[in-house]
Amino acid sequence: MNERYSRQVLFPGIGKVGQEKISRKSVLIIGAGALGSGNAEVLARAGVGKITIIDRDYVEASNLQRQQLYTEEDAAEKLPKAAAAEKRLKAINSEVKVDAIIGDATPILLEELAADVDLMIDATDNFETRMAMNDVSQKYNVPWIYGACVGSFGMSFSVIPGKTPCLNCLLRAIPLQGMTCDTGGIISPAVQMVIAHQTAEALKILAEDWDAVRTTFVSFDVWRNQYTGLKMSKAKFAGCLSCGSERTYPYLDHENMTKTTVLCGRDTVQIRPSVQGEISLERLAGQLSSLGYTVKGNPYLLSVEMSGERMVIFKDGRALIHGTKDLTHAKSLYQRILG
Amino acid sequence: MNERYSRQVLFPGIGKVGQEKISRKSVLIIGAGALGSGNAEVLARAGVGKITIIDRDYVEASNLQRQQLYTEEDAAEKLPKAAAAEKRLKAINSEVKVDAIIGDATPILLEELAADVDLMIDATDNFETRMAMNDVSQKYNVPWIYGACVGSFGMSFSVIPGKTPCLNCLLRAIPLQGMTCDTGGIISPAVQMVIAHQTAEALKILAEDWDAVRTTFVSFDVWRNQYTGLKMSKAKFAGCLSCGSERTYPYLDHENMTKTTVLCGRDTVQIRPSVQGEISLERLAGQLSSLGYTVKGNPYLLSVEMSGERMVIFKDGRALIHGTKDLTHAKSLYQRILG
Amino acid sequence: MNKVLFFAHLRDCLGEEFLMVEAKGKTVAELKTELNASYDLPKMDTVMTAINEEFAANDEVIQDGDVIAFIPPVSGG
Amino acid sequence: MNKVLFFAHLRDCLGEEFLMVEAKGKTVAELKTELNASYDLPKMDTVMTAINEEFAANDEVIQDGDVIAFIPPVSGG
Repeated sequence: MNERYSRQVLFPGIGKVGQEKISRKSVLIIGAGALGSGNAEVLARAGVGKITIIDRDYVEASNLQRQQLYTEEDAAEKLPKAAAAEKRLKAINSEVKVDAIIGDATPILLEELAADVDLMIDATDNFETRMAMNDVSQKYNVPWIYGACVGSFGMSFSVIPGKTPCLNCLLRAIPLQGMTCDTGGIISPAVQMVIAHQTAEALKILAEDWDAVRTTFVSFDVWRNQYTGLKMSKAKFAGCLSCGSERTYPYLDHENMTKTTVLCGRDTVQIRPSVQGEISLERLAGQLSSLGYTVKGNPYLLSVEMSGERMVIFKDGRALIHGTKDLTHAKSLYQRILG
Repeated sequence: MNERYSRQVLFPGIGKVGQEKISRKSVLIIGAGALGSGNAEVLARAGVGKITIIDRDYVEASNLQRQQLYTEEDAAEKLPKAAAAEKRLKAINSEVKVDAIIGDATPILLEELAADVDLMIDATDNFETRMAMNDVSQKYNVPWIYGACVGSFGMSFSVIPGKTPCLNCLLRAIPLQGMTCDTGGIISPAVQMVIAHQTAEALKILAEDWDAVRTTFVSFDVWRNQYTGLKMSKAKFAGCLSCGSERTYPYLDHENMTKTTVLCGRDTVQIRPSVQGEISLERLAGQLSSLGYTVKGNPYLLSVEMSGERMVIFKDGRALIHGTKDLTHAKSLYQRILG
Repeated sequence: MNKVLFFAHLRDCLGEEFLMVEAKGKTVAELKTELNASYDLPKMDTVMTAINEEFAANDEVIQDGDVIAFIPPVSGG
Repeated sequence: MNKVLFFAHLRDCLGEEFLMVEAKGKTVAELKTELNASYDLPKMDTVMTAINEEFAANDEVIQDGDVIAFIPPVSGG
């Protein structure tokens, strides 16, 4: 027995056999923000065989309040999160193979990566990526664990293809204006609580203790002292386009993705959301003002000054990001605010 | 607004006023193991004014699976946990004052420290220290947050002097043979879950949102998917010697503490527990064997080979630790096994 | 009568933890439309609904005494 | 009849998640003594007891139908 994992081997739910299994498994973590860094640290310490972590952003001062792998130095150097995460994970456990990908978790990339992993962990900040992950999970028969939080509120659900309902069964569409940490704030205990749930499920799945996997959709509020587990036995939707018999994997279809284009000669990126609908500019203006941003607007659009860039958001969710030609950066700014 | 804490200030439960309060508060964390390192990291990231962290042990390989501030290098160098924690906490947030104490959290030391802190966080591995912390809390009117875990099971309770029952109301005596992580194993998600609860309560108390403080005793099992909050309105015990009207603070009394003595000329430390009673040698032998220790015994005593030392445990809980003259080290070994 | 609970930012929008409404015989979708008309809530289409701690689809019919909960899926991570 | 739930290592000692016993009219202390006599459980003195999700002292009397839970305080950290 490797002394390093002795306390985990001693736990009857894992034991020697479970630890052996964990050490041969490969996990894909999508996002290296609060949930991603926390999940990665727990799984690296637990001795997972390989961790692939993907993120498109760099470490900023406002991340340090809750993103546990990063230091002030990482923020000062503006290190890409995936690179900073890799550095710390290797110092924590050199036995774990870490593959850090600095980039956007596009459906194409997710399809490539999913073919070789045993589990995907949701640590993204937007529903478009989650829905793509959900389709990839069904297509390649790989479980994934939904996790999200905002303010003091969080939720988690394990999606096991062929067993549980999937995220598209539950939502039927991408929520147009989800609350994000950039609009609703976030406290670290809510993050930790989601991480606890996601990593418990991850260890069960990696150790192949399938009977122990949680079947309820759990949600909680650590400030208001609430905790609920919803039974999901009736949630599976026969006509679901992601997991039903007539499945089309709609979120792997280019037509249904957010479109980003550099506007010719204007140092501006245009973003068209994947969803049809109308957003509440008034509500958004209120949130962004209370965040300290300078916001101007009229009934048709909102203009927000960000550090170095200006974002103009229209009622149908379309946006122009002035001051950049970087598509990934522009999409990241957009999704941080609109989810 | 300091950009660093912007996401936390945006959370309505804290806001600018709460953040200002948090930044002026002082927290004492007792223990720098799994719960201690996790609590310290969350509170340092949240921008608490001062963190005092006390621990008597050094970093070992078997800690790395769940103790989040430490690296392989810390274990290779056998750094004292308090020192290793201080190093990482400063890299995380240089604005926080960190006071690391390498040593035993004796009642005398706790009394000295408690006079200057706003909150104590329980991250110890034994009930003797918890009961001392509980008495100190009542004597100096400082809230403390109980937290503990073993296997996939964990619990937490906030003790607010003058408002809630105290730990002595609930237990009435020190449990003689509590399960420890060295005998029952531990998985990291259970640790994270306790940390989430302790730090949520800590932020409420530090931001002075007293109405939000949890009044239930929460316990959970992340593997068996259980979660319960016990109402505690009837738990206050009028005759409690720690918080009742005839209080004597029994656990600050030298008579009621574990006694450690070096046996003259024998390279052996003798330990006498604070509690009268009988332990189950048979159960203990089973646990220690499954841990991989070499255990011999007869109906009167158990002999356990540890790395470099041999511990002989008698039915009344007395023990001899052969191969050391270090009282603190010997007590640490003892409490890791007997709680 | 039915108790209707709101979670996360829905609660902040409403300013209350719960409402008492008469929803007997209505579908979940009908209740959502009514609430959208009476209160300043964000669009309820993708908000998850639970009846008595069990997931409920939009076409499920509410019985007298059922406890309804609206849980907005959040996107932060 | 009464359902008696066991948490943490008590459950492992017992091998069951719960027992059905007739405990009506007994005090918590009496039930603990009985269980100690019948099963290979560690000493129950410092095990916390809940009746219907509310903390109960050793002298509390159990009613018919009460759900009892035994929660051993754990010491790991």
